[in-house]
Amino acid sequence: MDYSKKIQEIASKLFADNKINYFVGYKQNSFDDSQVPFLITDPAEIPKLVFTDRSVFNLANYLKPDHTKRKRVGLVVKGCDSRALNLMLTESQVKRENIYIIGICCEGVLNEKGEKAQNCVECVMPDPVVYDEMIGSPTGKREYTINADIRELATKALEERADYFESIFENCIRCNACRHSCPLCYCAKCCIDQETSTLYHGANTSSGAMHALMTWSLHLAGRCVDCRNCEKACPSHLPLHLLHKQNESVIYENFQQHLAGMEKDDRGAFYKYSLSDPDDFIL
Amino acid sequence: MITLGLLEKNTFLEAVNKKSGTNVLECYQCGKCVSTCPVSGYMDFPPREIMQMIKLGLKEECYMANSMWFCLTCSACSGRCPREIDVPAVMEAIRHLAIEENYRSENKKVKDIRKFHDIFLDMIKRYGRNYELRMMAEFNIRTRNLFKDMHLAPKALLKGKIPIGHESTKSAKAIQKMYKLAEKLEKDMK
Amino acid sequence: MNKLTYFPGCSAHGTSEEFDHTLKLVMQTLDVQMEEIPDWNCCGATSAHVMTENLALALPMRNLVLAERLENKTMGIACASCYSRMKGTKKHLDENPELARRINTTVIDEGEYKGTIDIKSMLQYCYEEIGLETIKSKVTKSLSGLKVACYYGCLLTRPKDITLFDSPEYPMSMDLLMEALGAKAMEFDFKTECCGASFSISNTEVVESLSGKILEVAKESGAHLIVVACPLCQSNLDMRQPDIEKHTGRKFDLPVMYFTQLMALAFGYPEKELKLPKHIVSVEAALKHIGEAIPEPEKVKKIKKAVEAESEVE
Amino acid sequence: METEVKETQGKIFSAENPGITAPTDWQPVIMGILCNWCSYAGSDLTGTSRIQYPPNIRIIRVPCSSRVDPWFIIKSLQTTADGVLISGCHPGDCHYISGNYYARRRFLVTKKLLNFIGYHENRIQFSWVSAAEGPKFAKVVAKVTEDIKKLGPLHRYKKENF
Amino acid sequence: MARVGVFVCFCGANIAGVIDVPAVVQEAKKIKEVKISIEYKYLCSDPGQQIIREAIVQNRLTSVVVAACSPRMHEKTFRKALLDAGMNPYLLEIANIREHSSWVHQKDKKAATEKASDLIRMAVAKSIANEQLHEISVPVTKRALVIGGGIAGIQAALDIADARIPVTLVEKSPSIGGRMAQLDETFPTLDCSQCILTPKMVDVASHPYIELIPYSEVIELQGYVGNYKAKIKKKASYVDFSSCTGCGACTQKCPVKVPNEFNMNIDKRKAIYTPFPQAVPNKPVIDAEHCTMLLKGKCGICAKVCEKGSINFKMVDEVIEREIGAVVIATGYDLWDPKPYEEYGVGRYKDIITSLEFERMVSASGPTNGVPVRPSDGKVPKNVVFIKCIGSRDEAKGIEYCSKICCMYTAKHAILLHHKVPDSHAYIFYMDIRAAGKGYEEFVKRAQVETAATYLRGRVSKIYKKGDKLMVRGEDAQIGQVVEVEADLVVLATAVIAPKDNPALARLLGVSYDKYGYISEAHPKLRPVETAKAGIFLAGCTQAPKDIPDTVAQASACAAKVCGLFAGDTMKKDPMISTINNEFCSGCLNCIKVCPYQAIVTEEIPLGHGSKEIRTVAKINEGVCQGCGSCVAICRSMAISLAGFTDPQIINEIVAI
Repeated sequence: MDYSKKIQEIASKLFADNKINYFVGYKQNSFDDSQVPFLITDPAEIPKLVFTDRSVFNLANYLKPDHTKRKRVGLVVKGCDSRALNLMLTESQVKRENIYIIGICCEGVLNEKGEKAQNCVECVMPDPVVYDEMIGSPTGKREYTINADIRELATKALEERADYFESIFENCIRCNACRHSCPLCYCAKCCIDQETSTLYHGANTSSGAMHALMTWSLHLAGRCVDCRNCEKACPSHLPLHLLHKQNESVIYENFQQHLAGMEKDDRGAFYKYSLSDPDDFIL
Repeated sequence: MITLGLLEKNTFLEAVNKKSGTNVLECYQCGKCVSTCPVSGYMDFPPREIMQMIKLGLKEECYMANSMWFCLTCSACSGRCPREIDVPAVMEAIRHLAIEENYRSENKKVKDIRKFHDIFLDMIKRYGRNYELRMMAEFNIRTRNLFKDMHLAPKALLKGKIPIGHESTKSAKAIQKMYKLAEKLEKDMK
Repeated sequence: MNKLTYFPGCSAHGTSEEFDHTLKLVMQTLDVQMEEIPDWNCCGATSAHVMTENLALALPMRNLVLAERLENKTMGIACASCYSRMKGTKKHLDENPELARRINTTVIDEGEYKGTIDIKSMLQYCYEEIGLETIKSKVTKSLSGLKVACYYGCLLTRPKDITLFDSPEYPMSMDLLMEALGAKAMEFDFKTECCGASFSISNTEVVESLSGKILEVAKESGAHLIVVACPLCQSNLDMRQPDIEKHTGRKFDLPVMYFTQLMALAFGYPEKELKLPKHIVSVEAALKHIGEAIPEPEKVKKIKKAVEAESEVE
Repeated sequence: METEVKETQGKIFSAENPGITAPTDWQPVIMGILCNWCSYAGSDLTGTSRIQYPPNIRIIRVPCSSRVDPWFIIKSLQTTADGVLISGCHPGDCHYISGNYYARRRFLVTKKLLNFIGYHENRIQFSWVSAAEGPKFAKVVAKVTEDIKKLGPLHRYKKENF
Repeated sequence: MARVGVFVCFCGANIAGVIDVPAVVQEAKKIKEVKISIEYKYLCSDPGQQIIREAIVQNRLTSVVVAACSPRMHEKTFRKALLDAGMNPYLLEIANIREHSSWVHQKDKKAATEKASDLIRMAVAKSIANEQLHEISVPVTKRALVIGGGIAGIQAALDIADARIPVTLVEKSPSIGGRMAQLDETFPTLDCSQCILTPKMVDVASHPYIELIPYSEVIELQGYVGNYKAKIKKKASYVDFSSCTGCGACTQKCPVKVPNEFNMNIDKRKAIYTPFPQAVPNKPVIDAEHCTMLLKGKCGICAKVCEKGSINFKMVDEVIEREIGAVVIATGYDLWDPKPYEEYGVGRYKDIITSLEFERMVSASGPTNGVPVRPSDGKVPKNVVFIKCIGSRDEAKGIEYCSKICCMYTAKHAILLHHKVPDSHAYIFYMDIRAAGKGYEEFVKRAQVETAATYLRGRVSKIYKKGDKLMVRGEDAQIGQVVEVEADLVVLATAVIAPKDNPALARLLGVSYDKYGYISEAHPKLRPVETAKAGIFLAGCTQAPKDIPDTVAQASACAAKVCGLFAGDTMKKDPMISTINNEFCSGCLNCIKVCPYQAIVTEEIPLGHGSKEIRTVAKINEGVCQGCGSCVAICRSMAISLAGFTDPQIINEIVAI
């Protein structure tokens, strides 16, 4: 999967036609074979644009906050990224007419070990769901499988799970990188930072982290698209996907197989309901 | 008179519902099935009454009735039922339950019908296919009514309506094996 | 050339040989190649599902498995009863894959059940796949003048969720087919009433009563003959007619023909190909009506006149 | 009708608190969050009918079960409560038309998530109690209390007091 | 620093019999914000309230906690006490120590006392976060919009207008009158429908407070309770109503004939027509779909014969606006099309008709001058079979519910048939006879005894033709036999269904509707004439099938609701509603999606201080918000708070014990 040339061509044309002010893509890192997000305003930099299976980050993140309301942006998205974009569109965070979306039919990206990343192995939608131009050939929606880690954890004893998660929360340093890297965490002021709300428990403790991360994951429940920007950003290397994938699997199994952002105008799972939602857990 | 006690658990209703895949409780006794059914006049209890009997848990009365044996499974009733109850499936469920629980009606017609089905299945077992003249003859022998339909026979034979020779599938053996396996499966499923 | 897997059913090689025969002729004219399922077996008819659950599924499944091996898209079934059994079984199996897997073990020697074949009755096949226009184009001898009552029986259009074909109460496909051949299809209310088929042998009293009613209404409609698409209907209405006449004291004299016989006739095959002598109730008199002009009933004339008169006043 | 719960005897072992045993006179605290129109009215009816239930529940009134933010549950479990009971109108009965349907979705996900990170599922319970179901409210409270007594006190994530 | 007063009530022995009140009072004193903690026998009594009032003033309390019975009992009483003491009444919190403690833990006094203390701690903690709230007042425009001019709309409009409140009555068709105008006589009294309806129709036309806009539709509604703005489309009638005298010359001369929908298409009307002789307004309109002048530009006879020159072929649709404060929906009902009953030969047999067709036939002013005839040959029928529940109670072919009125009107039809054709006989196939209502059972008895109609209990399974008769086959469950009736005419009591435009109308008005298309009421028992949207009410069959008495009663109830709403110049509203903090709102607008009342709208605000650029945020419409808190809990950025149940208040409660 190397679409660098193609993307460069498109970017040049977009700048030439004065369709965009910015272009957001990927650039080769100077010190290793990883890539970093790359924002271009000057067409001269176009040759630096690349796209390979190392293009891991979700660039939709760079559309917040509100950039597109003033500037026109060209953007490269993979399947999962485009789902996030779909939600940002439903939630009126970007102006559709101000973005030019280059959708990649993704073949999966690599993790730092050079293997195919777990979320790509379990990917339900490798093709872009919203785009102006598509690169590659679509392979269609895939069957949803419950995340392997979740399945494994579910078999463990309760106390074992409790210990495991407590150790995760203990290692959280409350840097909020997860939040900043998430394209759907665009709030004007995050609830965790609001002094007036008693939600924030400032101490850097496992219970404070637990509260913050749980609230965060519940705010993303039914919205998270499993791009794992948060996990890549986490300096403590916490397996943050566990919380999201757990919620996703519960939502998928119970709420009409809902998967975030798969369709145009999809709302997060908590902003709609069905009369046939499960009721058996309620006394 | 039937005395109705506290129907704590209507196991009969549950069994019928499970087997038929339909909910008898949905029946609201409109009787459309009865006037639709071409053979309701021959039944001890027409379908509407059978439904109510199931609801009341009158198991034996249902088993001993001829109704389910008379059902032609023409599906006219279920097609018109305003509550979309699959009446033939209910009849079939009672029939199967009655067979499973070894209830045998002494009604002559029911016996005839059962005998016919037995012979028919036996015929397929032997030849893989049905052979009408033999079927008729065997039925008449087994029901001790040798001369039934005999007046039809010469005319039918003469006109070539009912052929004399008969054929069977090459692999009647496969069919016999299937019978055995199906029987076993039936037992396993219980 | 269209290819079609064909399941004749037991009676095609017995009582309804004329159906089987004319069907083959008609399909030849319509350029359809019929491949009979090799070594097919009885579908189990009513008896199997009356008595046992698994066998009622296993018998049709064997045929389905054999049919899948032929790799045609569609299977055509002559007999309405077989059609209903096979299609019903397929639906049941497709909805319960676990059950399908279990039943499959009884016929595993023949192969694995995939559920890929599309099942159609021969009437349905003519109506949906071939189309009335094509059929019309093959007519060389119009049947105009012949008034027919189309009798579908219970299983061709019912239950609706299984057959997925035409109306279960007042189907029109065969009527339209007959009109395409030039005949006049009469308004007939008992199109889908049951003739008592499965009691044909075991409970003749019921059959006579039910078939009698059908004959009565068909006669009422003014038809010269009854057209059917099912061997059981044919034999009940035809073979039992003399008995019914004897018991009710009414003379019907209504021949009962397969729609394929009339198609063959319209397609120009000679009468001897129709195997007419096999009919208990003679067909000859009825077929003489072909070519007659059908006069407009008095009532219609009157109404028409009245309507014209009214419009003149306005 | 009187509902009484027997004192739990002996040591209590809690799955979430391995190795920690509770004193025998320990009583759990259950945070009950009830919607104003059905469940709160139902709990009032329990009172006016003098139906007895264990005294462990502390009731908070909210207008609708949809007002309940999942972090109320988390906060309760982290601070004062050993278990949470949230109760609203039966589906279709919501005073605000559809509030309880939204709530139901959040509750399921929250319950599963908390269970996933190590809380016993019986610590987070939900019920539909209508304004007429006084006896049901007592039964629900008795059941929830009983369940949580079996689980013992909750210590995890409570290391520092707020 | 907060200064809280705690007042614990004995409630006689109700509380004090179980709870150690003095101990609770002492315990409360330990809370640092509590400045005064006292007990009294009956706080709800006048002296009890006096104690609270004095304590508030003396201790300069900032909030008050009353530990007593349920807030659902005496919250209003104690709020008033606070108000009387010059304090904002919303600074009150109640600890429910009676229903939630003393009454339910009678055997465990110690635990009950501890629990009472805890409940007081929670109430104190919550009260500290209480804010001063003020009742919201919303101005109202005193004009009502009534949609639909059937009996429901007519009655509602007249009742509202009689209270001297202006009403705009919008009717889709050229005349008001609705379904009731089509009826002959009405059950259970058999008074002539026209005789009782026409005077009301005339009243509507002449009422000084009613603006009648016929041949028009509501196409837009904006705003909120008391302050709606409606757009109404007046369809082009091609007749200038102001000059037309309704002489009828045009309709006589018009050469184009069209099936007459008022008479259920039994006869014909012209392309320029008044729907029926007593129409209000009695002015003709041109049916643009059939008029040859409008279609092909030829003819124009009507214009030639009109002495007043009222015909204007160039007329176009016109949209007018009205400011209104309340809406009454009264769109009535439609009848179900019985085509799916193929087994009856519906559509094939002319002599199977619907009950409304029968109704038009037996109407003295109807197309057959009051005599039922067979559509096939025009003969007067002798044996008439009536079949009930056509489409009703039939989930396979029609709808699940009971249409409520068919049992009664079928009994009426049997009686009317007997009146019009004395030597006839009525057979009625029914499943149940539902005759609950004043005089209804007696009326059915009249049909059964005086008219000697034969009631057969069963659903008809088949109708087939025999000669020129229709054979109707069904079971009579009472004798357990299948019966066949030789009928000359079959009348199907077709189900009442919601008008097909109802969902579209509901969407544009912003009210909810059920799966059948009926408009949903706010509460099935306690608020049956209100929709969930404040200021929009419903009357008649637009909600569910109803007979005339129920419809009229509901219409009058609507009028009472509208008059109540308009009683003052402003409306008072509970202040416990949501508010949005613009600073935190990120504009995801999910709150709009979950709000059951459409109480949230968007607002554009400057991006920053003095910025020219704008951003979109959500805004609560105070007039509409009912305070459920759904939006609060889903707002991730916590920009929304619900007065009286804010996050700090609830969290304070949680952490208090």
